[in-house]
Amino acid sequence: MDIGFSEEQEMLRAAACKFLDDECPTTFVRRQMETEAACTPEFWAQLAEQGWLGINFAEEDGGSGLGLLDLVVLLEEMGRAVMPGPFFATVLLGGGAIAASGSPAQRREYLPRIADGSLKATLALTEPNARWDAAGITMTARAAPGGFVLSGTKMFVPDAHLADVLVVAARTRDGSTMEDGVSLFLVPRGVPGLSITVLPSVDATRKLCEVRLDNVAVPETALLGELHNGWSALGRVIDRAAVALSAEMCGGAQRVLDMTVEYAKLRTTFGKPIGSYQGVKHKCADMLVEIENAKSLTYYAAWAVDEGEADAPLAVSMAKAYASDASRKVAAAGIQLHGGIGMTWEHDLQLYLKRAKACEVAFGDATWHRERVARLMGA
Amino acid sequence: MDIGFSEEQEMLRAAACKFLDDECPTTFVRRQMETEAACTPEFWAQLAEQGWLGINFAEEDGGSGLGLLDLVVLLEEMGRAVMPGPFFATVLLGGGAIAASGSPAQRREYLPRIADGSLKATLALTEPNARWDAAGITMTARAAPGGFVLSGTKMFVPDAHLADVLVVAARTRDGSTMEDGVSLFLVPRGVPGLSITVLPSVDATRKLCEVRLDNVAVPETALLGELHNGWSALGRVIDRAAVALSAEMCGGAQRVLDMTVEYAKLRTTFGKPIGSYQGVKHKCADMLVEIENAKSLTYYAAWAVDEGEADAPLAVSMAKAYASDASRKVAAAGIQLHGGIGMTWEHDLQLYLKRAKACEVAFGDATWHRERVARLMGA
Amino acid sequence: MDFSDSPEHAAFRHEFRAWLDTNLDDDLKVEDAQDQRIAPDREILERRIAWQKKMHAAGWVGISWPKEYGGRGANFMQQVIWDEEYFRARAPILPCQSGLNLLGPTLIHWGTEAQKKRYLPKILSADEIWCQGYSEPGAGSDLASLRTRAVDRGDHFVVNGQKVWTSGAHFADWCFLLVRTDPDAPKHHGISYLLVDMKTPGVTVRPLVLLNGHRHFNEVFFEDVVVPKENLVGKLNEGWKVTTTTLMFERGGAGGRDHAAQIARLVELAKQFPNRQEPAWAQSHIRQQLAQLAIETKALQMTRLRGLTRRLRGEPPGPEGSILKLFGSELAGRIADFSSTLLGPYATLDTPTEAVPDAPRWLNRVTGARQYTIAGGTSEIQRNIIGERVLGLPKG
Amino acid sequence: MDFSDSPEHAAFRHEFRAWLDTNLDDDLKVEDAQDQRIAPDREILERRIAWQKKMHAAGWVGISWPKEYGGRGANFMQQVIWDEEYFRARAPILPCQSGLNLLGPTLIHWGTEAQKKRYLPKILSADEIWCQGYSEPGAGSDLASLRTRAVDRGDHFVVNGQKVWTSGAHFADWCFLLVRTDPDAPKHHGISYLLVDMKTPGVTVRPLVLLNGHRHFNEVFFEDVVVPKENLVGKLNEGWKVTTTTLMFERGGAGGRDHAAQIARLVELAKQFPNRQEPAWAQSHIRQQLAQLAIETKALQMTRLRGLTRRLRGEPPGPEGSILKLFGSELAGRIADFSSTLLGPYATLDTPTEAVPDAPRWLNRVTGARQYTIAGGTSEIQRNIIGERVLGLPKG
Repeated sequence: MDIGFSEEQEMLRAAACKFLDDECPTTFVRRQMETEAACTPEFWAQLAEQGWLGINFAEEDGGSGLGLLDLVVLLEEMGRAVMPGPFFATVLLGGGAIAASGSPAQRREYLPRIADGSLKATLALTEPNARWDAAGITMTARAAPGGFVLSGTKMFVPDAHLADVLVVAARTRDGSTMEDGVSLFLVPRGVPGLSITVLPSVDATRKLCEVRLDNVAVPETALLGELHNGWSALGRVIDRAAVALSAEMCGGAQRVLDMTVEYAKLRTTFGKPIGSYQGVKHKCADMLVEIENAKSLTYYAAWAVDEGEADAPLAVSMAKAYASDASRKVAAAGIQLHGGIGMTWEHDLQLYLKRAKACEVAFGDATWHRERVARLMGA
Repeated sequence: MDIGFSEEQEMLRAAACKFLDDECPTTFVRRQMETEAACTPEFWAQLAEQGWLGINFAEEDGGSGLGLLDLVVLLEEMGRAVMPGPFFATVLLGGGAIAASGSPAQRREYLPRIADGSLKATLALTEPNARWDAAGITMTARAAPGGFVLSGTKMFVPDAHLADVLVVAARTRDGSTMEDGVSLFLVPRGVPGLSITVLPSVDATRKLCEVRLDNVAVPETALLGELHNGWSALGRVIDRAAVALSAEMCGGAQRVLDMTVEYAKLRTTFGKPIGSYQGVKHKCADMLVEIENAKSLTYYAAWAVDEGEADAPLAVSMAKAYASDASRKVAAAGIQLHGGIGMTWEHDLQLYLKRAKACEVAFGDATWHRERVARLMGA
Repeated sequence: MDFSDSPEHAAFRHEFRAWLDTNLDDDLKVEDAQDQRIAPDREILERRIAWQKKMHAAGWVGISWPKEYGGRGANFMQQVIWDEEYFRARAPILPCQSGLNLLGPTLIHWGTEAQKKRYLPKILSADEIWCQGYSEPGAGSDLASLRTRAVDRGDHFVVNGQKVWTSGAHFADWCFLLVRTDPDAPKHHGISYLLVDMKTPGVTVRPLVLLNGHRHFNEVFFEDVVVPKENLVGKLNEGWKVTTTTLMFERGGAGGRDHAAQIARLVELAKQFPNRQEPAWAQSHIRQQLAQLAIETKALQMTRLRGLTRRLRGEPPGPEGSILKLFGSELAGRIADFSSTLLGPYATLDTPTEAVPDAPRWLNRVTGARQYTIAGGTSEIQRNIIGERVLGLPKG
Repeated sequence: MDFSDSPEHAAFRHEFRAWLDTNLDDDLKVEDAQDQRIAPDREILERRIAWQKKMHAAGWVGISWPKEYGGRGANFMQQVIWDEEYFRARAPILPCQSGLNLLGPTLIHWGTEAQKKRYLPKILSADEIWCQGYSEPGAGSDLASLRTRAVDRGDHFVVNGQKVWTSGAHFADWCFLLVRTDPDAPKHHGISYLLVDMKTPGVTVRPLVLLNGHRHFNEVFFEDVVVPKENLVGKLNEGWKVTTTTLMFERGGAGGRDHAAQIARLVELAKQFPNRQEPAWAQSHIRQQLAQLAIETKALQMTRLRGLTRRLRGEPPGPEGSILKLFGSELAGRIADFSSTLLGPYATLDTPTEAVPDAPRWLNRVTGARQYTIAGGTSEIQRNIIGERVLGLPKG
């Protein structure tokens, strides 16, 4: 047993920290928030250069072949920096789905281009019912000469407006279980019948979209993975996404605590630093406990996923449930302890509060994952 | 609008406070805890003398004709003193049921004797299913020549071992609703087939019993209220009991806060009174807020019951839910702030902790009453 | 004990409710009663000024002020009923609210006859809008450590310094201002209370935008601002005493009363919302949480009424206001948190959808909930006040 | 990062588990692993002493002590595995636990050769039982403000004073005691560390019964108790330094690991329990709460393992022990509270019933849960330690 990061991982963290400090200060984040892309081509190219866009892809797919735990290191730093842009959508979702389900040909077609920054992707999973499991998928894909025709509406699709290709989950038959009958399709941007609307939402550094498919025709080669049996790979992609969000939340929450502690040492009231009052000190201690626990569960979940442990799904839901609550509580406490200044647009805390809220509800909030934990425990 | 107590009520409170300070110090309470009766005949006689045993009964039934709100004043003081003995069982439950459902003859037979202290009573409602509503009643009473025969088991019956008469809720038919078919019977102590076992439980100042009825035969005159239609009156008795417990919890919690504040002013650590640290001060403030809110809801519920307001059941469940949580939290915080000394047998806090726990779960805990609130809100 | 209106009070309530029903146009009604901005923009401000004039003409403004100053001399219970009904009708905040609730009572108590005559009528008529210049950067909860200075120059003061969190300063004509006039005196002494014309040269207003994008608060800078001597309220260096009354009114008034309406809407949403295919309401954890919020809302309401009773019986507003402020603002946060549990990702959308047409309002609550536990005295400060002034615990 | 055992550690775990499986009789197993009493009565104490002797004979006691002092020189990870397996087997607390975990490491570090030779073997063999004489009435969290005095009388000390919360003093043969030897020195100086034979005239033990009726703690009175000079550990007046190591071990060891077993039992009860006719498990609020408790338990476990890793990498036990103590003890309280939500009135019965055969154990947790957030440093103190030593916030 050794539950620390390796030297390589610590180096990766240091490099990420330095890069993001230099290239992604909050002034940059704020500028990107104002734009539709939430990211400059230059910055995206730099991410590719760092090797981050293909970090989890196999080497033969143009990636670095690293594991989820390595990505967690990176994501903590990205969370710390509120890094804007479609990294999550492209690497974890669209790229993750292609890596998990794609044929060799499909992987060769897309993954190297994701890794080198020339292609962006996302995953269109959730529908207006706001479920994150197989039962939520009601969009239909019916077989048609030479391919499939997809119809339905997807909601909360991350950065769909930037994606060159969308992986779309649809129902190809009514199976015996909810999982049976789910298939995945590669839908390129601009195809007739596809319309994408950006939905104004809390976190402007990553947009959410409504994606409508009105009789969108795709060829047979658009099928990603096995017909009707798309869920098992997709489920793993969703689990990885949940761990990724947990890691981001850990990084963001740690930054909020750091800012708060720093402020509590400097700011004085009634002649003493506010951090010397137990009302502030004890709250900071509670924040630390929340964060340490969230990290512990997130690291364990990433390790369990990487190792294919039997309890990986349970570990993932435990991490996402705990981190979602922790990050909300920490962000709120951070603002509370900053007082008025923490409520302003000008102060960076708002960036963390908003990202925390977006991550909290994405891919299942704490309540959703607790229910899954109960189901897995009770089985 | 005027939400304060009347001069008469303040006088009643002052008298109760003085009487209990004199006659019911915690040394007395501790002695009574060791006995089965948890009350001396002398003390019971004094309660009768004060007029408290008949406080809510009509004057023609030997009582004082006062309302639930007046009783609330008394119960707060009783809670403050952790008064031992079968007051709740006799006055609120057994006596309350007879007052609510009894024929003039039944009321004349029992209530004056309850009021003068010569008769004790209780209500056998709950069964091993631990429900507090009509659906929980599965004990059967079948008609037999000249009367009824009752069979089944009741649980958590307060002070049944002391009762001269038990009001027993049983099912006389399968009605169209759970409420339909519930009837009440007067079962005297010592009747063949009736067996009562005291269950050791958390609060030794008031015992809980298991009551088994094995083909207990009672005459027709034992029927209390209308056949099959006992629930509507019984529901009101249960609501009054829930308000009574809320009031007791308010009184107990207030006493815990008083003890804690006093201790926090005197006890020093690191050279300062512990009450000057925000860790203690803020917790005391939270205790006060809990208590004030519990009182507000309890007073409103008592008023609404007295006035027969349409929202009385909602108000009752709101009060019991809030007070149950508040009293548990206040007792726990009181012990926490006292530190080690608060965990000892010697310190009186334990009496309050245990009474609080007993009141919390009796006649529905917070979860039970929240569900009822939801049902009433959602209707 | 009686929780219902007396016949006279019921009549008063009925009269005011009927007047509002007839006179309050729909487009004046506020969407979110927790929005405390006197107006989101200038156009709406003008409409609300017109509304206040209409109210005033009908005798419904400043009703608790003495008759001699243009009020009705309404008793405390009538003021409470006024508040409840005004709120219930979803009527907008009166543009002169800080004049009506804070400056007015202060002037009536401490002002000279000339000051009363000069300022009070224009508060009622909405001809002059006031802002409150108390908080300073670096002072925070420790209000009395303020450093904005006023130097005596014979017939006038010269003010230099900075205020912060000044609500509505960008719309205000006048400011009531706390300044230090004796820097050598102990903290609570040496403070004076001045009335400052916002058009005086040297006054600069800079917006402090909130994280939800709302402009409500401002920083106000004073650079060699000349204030005539007759604009001093109360005695020189006794401004702290002058202001304490006002602060009590502010705290007593806090603690949102929009909770019940929000909970009713959440129950509605829970019953409709196709969360996980069955209505959310079918899940006991949703019912439990909604019931708990409803119970806490009722508790807050009843505790408020008990406090009002103490006032009705002639006791002054005391620190029990801190209980309402503390509990009410924390409860607003719990309601917002729950809305996100119920609505999931819909709670993050700043645009109406078919499933949740009022999503933006919920998002605003979700991100803005912290405001209530900070503004007007943080929860930490309220707990100190309760611990020290109510329970008598020693200062830290 | 690797959450699994290395092959050597797996072998060690297997060996110890197998030994326990073979040698631990059922009647020795503890019902409630949170019960920290070294024994509820003298008879059970004798059985546990025999058990420790058996363990010792097989080389399983004090494994982390150096070989020269009768241990195995086991590494830290082996000690962790020992703890986990010992706990898992529901083996009883060793009667010499405070000797093994607290005094032993202290003597090995600070003791003279003579002291080591005299005391260490009898700790391992359970021939002498030790208690810890630290806390005093009036000192509470501020341990260093202790007032029990030892006066130097040439070849011996004379001790006068009182200790409190002395676990197991009624069974103990010896006490390791903190006394003030220089009343004029600053608080943390002038304290010395003595070893006192409990049979010395002038030592009186008085029980401090807990609210659940358990006898575990005591008050110990010292009246002109003569302690030979050679019983001083470390230098005169440097007892605080001697004791700090021990305190860290104590805090690191706290934080009940019985949580997972309790939760498993609650899940079982929730599925059977005829609460409101359908099993409680069918209600989402029950599932939500149980899942949350399971998540928190897992979090505690993983945070503990991360702390162990830091130790494995050679860092000393640090203040992260406070995180485990704080969170673990608060979690024990939440589990107890939930058990009462689940079991309703059954959680108040001190007698087994058909529905809840283990009701008394739950009742004991429900009433006793506060112990864990008080004993061994209150939650408030842990938050101070975390705030000051981990986060670097200034002292109050």
